[in-house]
Amino acid sequence: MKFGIVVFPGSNCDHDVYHVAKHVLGHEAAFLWHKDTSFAGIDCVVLPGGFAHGDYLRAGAIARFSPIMKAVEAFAARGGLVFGICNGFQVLSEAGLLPGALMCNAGLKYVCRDVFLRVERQDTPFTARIKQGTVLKLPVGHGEGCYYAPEEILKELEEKRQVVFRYCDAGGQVTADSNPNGSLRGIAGVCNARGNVLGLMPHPDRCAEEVLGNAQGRRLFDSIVYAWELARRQRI
Amino acid sequence: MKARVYVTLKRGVLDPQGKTVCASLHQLGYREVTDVRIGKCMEITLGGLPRREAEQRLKSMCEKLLANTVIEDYRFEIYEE
Amino acid sequence: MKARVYVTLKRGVLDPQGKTVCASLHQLGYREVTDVRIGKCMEITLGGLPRREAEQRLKSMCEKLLANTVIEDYRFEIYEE
Amino acid sequence: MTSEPQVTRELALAHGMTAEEYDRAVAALGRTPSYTELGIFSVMWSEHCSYKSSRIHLKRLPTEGPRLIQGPGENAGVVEIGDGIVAVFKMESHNHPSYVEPYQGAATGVGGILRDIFTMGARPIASLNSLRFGSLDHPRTRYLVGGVVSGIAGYGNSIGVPTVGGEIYFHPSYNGNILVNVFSLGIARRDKIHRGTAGGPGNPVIYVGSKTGRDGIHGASLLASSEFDAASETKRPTVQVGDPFTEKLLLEACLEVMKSPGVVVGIQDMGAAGLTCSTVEMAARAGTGMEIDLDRVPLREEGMTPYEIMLSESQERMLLVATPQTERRVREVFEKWDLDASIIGRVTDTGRVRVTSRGQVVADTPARALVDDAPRYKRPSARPPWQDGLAEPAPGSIKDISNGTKALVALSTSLNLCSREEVYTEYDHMVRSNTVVRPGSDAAIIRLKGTRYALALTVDCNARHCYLDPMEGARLAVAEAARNLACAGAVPLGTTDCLNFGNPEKPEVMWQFEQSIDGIAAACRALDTPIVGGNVSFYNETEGKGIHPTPTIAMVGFLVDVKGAITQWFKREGDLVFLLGDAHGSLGGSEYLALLHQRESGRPQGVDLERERALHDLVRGARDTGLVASAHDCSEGGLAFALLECCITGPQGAVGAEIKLEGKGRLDELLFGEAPTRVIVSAPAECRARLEQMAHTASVPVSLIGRAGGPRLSITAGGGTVVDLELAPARTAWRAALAGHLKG
Ligand SMILES: Nc1ncnc2c1ncn2[C@@H]1O[C@H](COP(=O)(O)OP(=O)(O)O)[C@@H](O)[C@H]1O
Ligand SMILES: [Mg+2]
Repeated sequence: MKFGIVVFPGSNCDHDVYHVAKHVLGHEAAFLWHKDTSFAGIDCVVLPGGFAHGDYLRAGAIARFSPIMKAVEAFAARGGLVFGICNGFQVLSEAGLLPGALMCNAGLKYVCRDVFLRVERQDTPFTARIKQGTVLKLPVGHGEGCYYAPEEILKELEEKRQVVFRYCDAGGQVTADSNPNGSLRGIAGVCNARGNVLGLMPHPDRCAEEVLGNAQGRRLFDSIVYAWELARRQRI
Repeated sequence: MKARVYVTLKRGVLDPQGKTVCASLHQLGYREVTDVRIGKCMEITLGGLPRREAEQRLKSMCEKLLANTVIEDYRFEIYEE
Repeated sequence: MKARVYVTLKRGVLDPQGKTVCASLHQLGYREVTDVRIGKCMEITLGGLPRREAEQRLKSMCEKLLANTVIEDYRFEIYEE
Repeated sequence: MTSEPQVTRELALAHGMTAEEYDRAVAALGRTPSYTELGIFSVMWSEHCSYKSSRIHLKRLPTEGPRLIQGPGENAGVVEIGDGIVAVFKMESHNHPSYVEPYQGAATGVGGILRDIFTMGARPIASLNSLRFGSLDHPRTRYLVGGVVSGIAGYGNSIGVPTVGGEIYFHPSYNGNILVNVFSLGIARRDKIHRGTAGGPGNPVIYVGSKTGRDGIHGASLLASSEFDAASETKRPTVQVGDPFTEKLLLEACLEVMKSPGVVVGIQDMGAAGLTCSTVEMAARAGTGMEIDLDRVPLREEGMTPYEIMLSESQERMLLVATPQTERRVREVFEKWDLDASIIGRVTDTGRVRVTSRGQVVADTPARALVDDAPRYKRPSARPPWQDGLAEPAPGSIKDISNGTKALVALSTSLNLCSREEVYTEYDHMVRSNTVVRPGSDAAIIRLKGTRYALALTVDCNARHCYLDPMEGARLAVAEAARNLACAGAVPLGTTDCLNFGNPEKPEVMWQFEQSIDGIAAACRALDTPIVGGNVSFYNETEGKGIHPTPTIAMVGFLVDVKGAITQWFKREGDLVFLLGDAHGSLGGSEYLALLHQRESGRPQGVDLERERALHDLVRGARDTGLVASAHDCSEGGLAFALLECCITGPQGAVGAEIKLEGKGRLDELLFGEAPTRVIVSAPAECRARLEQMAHTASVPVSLIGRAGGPRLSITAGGGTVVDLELAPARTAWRAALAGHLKG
C-alpha cells in the first residue's frame, strides 16, 4: 500500500510518518508537496504534525488553503483514507473536513508527554485491529489541542459515534486529570460521518517502534493497512 | 485605506487565556477587574477600493481566513488615515 | 464599566504573524492588501471606579502585565455598557 | 542621501571602542573611517565578536582528537560518528537579550544556534539548554523563568527540533543577570559539510532569508560586551522578534540547496553583527574580498542607512556564496520555499570588503585586519582575597543529624533539586521520533535512524563549586558531564562550552576565567573529549555585582548500539544495588549546606581524573557484559538523594530499596556529602560476582549497598534506620514541587 504524506511549509513530523510507513511497516510512502494540485496512486493520505505556516493566526488556518487541500478533499469524498495527526487534525478541522475546532490548551502551555487514550470504536479503518475499549498509551505534543464544538454538534458526534478516541486514565476512565488540554468530553480524535477521515491529537508516529520504548502507535498504522487490504480483497 | 478587524471568541466559548490574565490581575491587586476576554485585533492596509467594495472584500477575508466562525465572531471598521 | 485594551507591536518590530497572514491573503487573491499587523485586544470588565481612577489603574495594568512595553504599544478606551 | 556623522575619537568612544582601538582602526585603514566603517570596526572588535579578552586563554583548550573533523573557528564543531556520518554541535549564550525580553531573547537564542548548525550542512536533530535564574524572591525571576522557557519552547517546538535535556538552577547571583545557554546538534554526511568561506573571486554573493529591519542594531554584540546598568534600558536597541516559521523554511531550503555538491561554495548565518560579520568573516577565512551593494539587500523598512543595514541583527538571514553556474539553482530552491534570495555582490581577490550604496562607496575595509588584527588583551588577573575565606572547613559548627528523612524530603522538593518535568513537558522532546531516553535521566539518548548508533547528550555545571574553587569546579563540571554519558552507556565524542563570567576588566573575574579554562583543559584531556567550539559570555554583571562563574559544559557521547542505552532508575524488585567509587563525600560546597544551612562554603571534593576515567570505563564495560540494569551519577544532594532519584525518577512509578551504608563520622556527610567519581548501579543478583570481579580489575571500589524493591526507601547506617520514606507520596511531591515554587 502507498501512503502519501502532505508537506506543508512548517510540517515537522512528515519525516516521522514517512519513516513509520516505509521503514517500520515496509510499505511505500511519498511526500505530497502542498503546492501540488493533484496526486495519484495514493491509498492513504496523512497530514502530519508540525506548525504549518507557523500556526500563525490559528493552527491550520492558512494551510487549509494550500492547493493540495482541494485534492485531499476530493480524495476524501471518493472514500479515500485521510489521517490528520496533531497539526494535521487542526488543518482538517479548519478545512471543515472534520467538525469542531482545536483551541489553545486549557493550561495555556504546550504540552509534551504520554497520555492514555480509550478507543471508542473498532469499526473504522484506523482502529480496525484495536478492540473497542482498549486503552492505549501515546504521546501528545501540542499547544492547541483543546477540542471544542458547540453543544448540538457534540450531540450529533456522539449519536453518530464519531468520537473515536478519548483521553482517559490508565484504567480507561475519562477524567479531568487525564485530559491534557481541556478538550470537551475528553475528545482526542474524531472521524467524519463516513468514517474515512480521522483527526487525532496524540502522535502514533512517535511510538511505533520498540526502540522508542513504546510501539502502541503502530497499532493504528497496522489497522490502516489491514483495512485497506480487506477493502482491496472485497473489491477483487 | 485601513481597516481594523477584531476577532473575539464567541460568547459561551471558554477563554482560558482571559481567565488567567484576570487571575493575574487579581494577584497584582487589581481586584476591581471582574472579567477579561482576549481577542485579536488586526490592522490591515488596503489599496484604493471603493468603500462598499472594501467592506465586501473584508467580510469575505474574515469568513474565509481571519476568523474561525465555529468559535469566533468578528467585526471590522474601515478608516482613512 | 468596561475597557477595551489594544496591544500592538511597536513600529519596526517584526510581526511574523502579520507578514504570514498578508502573504496568505495575497495567495487567496486579496491583492489589494498591502500590510497586516496583528495585535491583541482585551475586553476588561471592572467594578465601579471613578473614570479618572479607572484610567490610572488601567494604565498601570498595561504597563505591568497586559503589554510588554519593550516591544509593544498599548492604548485603551473606557466605556459604559 | 542623509549625510553621515563625522567620525571622531569621541564618536568611537561612544561606540564602545577604546582610544587605542580607534587608533588601531585608523592605522588599519590608513585614514579616518567613515561612519559605516566605524560601525563595522566597533562591532567586529566588540568583546562578543572578537573574543579580545578570552582568545589568548582559549588557546589552552584541547582541540584535537582522532574523531575531530572541525574544531573551533567555524560556526560549529564537527566530530565523526561512523559510516561517513558526522555530528555537528555548538552551544551559545543569549543572556543579555533574555533578561531584557525573556521570551524573544530565548527564542532568538534558539534560532541562532540552530542556524549555526544548519549553516554547516547538518540537519539539527536535538537541542539542550542550560538556564540560570535569580532567587524566587527577586521580583523579576518568575516572569523571566516563564518567558525564557516559553521562548525556547515556542521556537524549538515550532521548528521541529526536540529539546531533549538541559538544566535549570536558581541562585541570587543571577538576580540581575540570568543565563540562557542553548545547545544544538545536527548530523550530516561527512562529505557534505559546508564552511563559511567566500572562495572563488567572481562568484556571486547571495543574501537569503528574511528582510533586513532596524532590529537589534548593535544588539547582541554591544549588549553582551558591556556591563548592564539602568541606562541600558534606554540605550537598548529594538529587541528582535523571532520567526521560527521563516527559519524552518530557511533550514529546509539551505539543506536542500547544499544537498547537491558544488552548488554552495560557502555559507554563514547572519548572527551577531549581521551582514558585517558574515561578509568580513567569510572573506577573511578564504583570504578573498567581497563587494556588496546595499541597494540589493531586501529591506523591511524604508529609509535605512548603510550603517543600519550593515549592523542590523534581524533574524533568520544567511549569506551564501554560489558560482555563476549554480546561482540559478540557488534561486530556484529559495523560491520554492517562498524565501527572498538576492545577489548582493561578488567575491573579489582584493582582500577587502567594499560596500556601496546608491553608487557610493560607504565602506572599504581590509577583511583580515578586522578578524586577525582584532585587539587581543591579556587582562590582569588576580586571585581575590575573599576566596580563601570561602574555604572554611565545611561543617564547622553545624550540628549533625540523627535521622535524614526530613532533610531528604526537603532536598527533593527544593527549587534546585526537584523534578524538572514542569519545564521539559513544555518542550517538544519527541519530534523527529528519535528520542530513546527522554529528559529525566542522566543523559538524553537519541537514535540515528538507519543505523544502530545512538548519541547521548548532557549539559552540566555546578556554579557553586566554580565559585568556591574555579579550577576544581571546572574539572568537576567536565567530569560530571562525562560521568553522565557513561551512566547512559556512552563514550564521549566531544565537548562544547559556554563560559559565563562577570566583567573581564576585573582581575578577580579574569582569574576565575583562567582557572576555569585550565580546569576544563585538564579534564577534557584526561577524559578524551576535545573542545569542538564554544562561546564566551562576559559582562554578566549588574551594578557591579557579578554572577557565580558558570562554565557550562555540554558533552556528546556515542553508543555503537542503541540497545546499550542505560537509564538511571531501578528496574526490578530484587536487583542488587552497588556503589561504584569512593563512598566518602564532603559537605563542602554541597546542596545540603546551601539549602538547609544557608552556607556556601567549604571546598568541593576534588576529582582524580584517572580514577574518574576508570570508573566510566567500568560502567560501560559492565553494560557490555550485560551486568547493569541501571546506572546513576551521584552528585548534588549526595548519596541519599541519588538513591532517592534511582527510586522515583522512572516513568513507570517508584521502585523502592533497602540500603545499608557503612561509614564512620557524621551522618549528614554520609547521606548528603558530595563527591565526584561515584555511580550507583543496580544489577540482577546473579551478576554480583562478575561485577565485583570487573571492578577489582579496574581498581574501582565497589560495595554492595542493598537491594531494590518495595514501596519505601529505607537506609540504615551504624545499626540504625536513618532514612525511611514512603515513595509514592515522595514521588508526587518531587514531581509537583517546581510548579509549586513557580506559582509562588
Ligand atoms: N569557550 C570557547 N571554547 C572553544 N571555542 C570557543 C569558545 N568560545 C568561542 N569559541 C570559538 O570561537 C569561534 C567564534 O565564536 P562565535 O563568535 O561565538 O561564533 P558566532 O559568530 O556563531 O557567535 C567559534 O568557532 C567558537 O566555537
Ligand atoms: Mg555563527
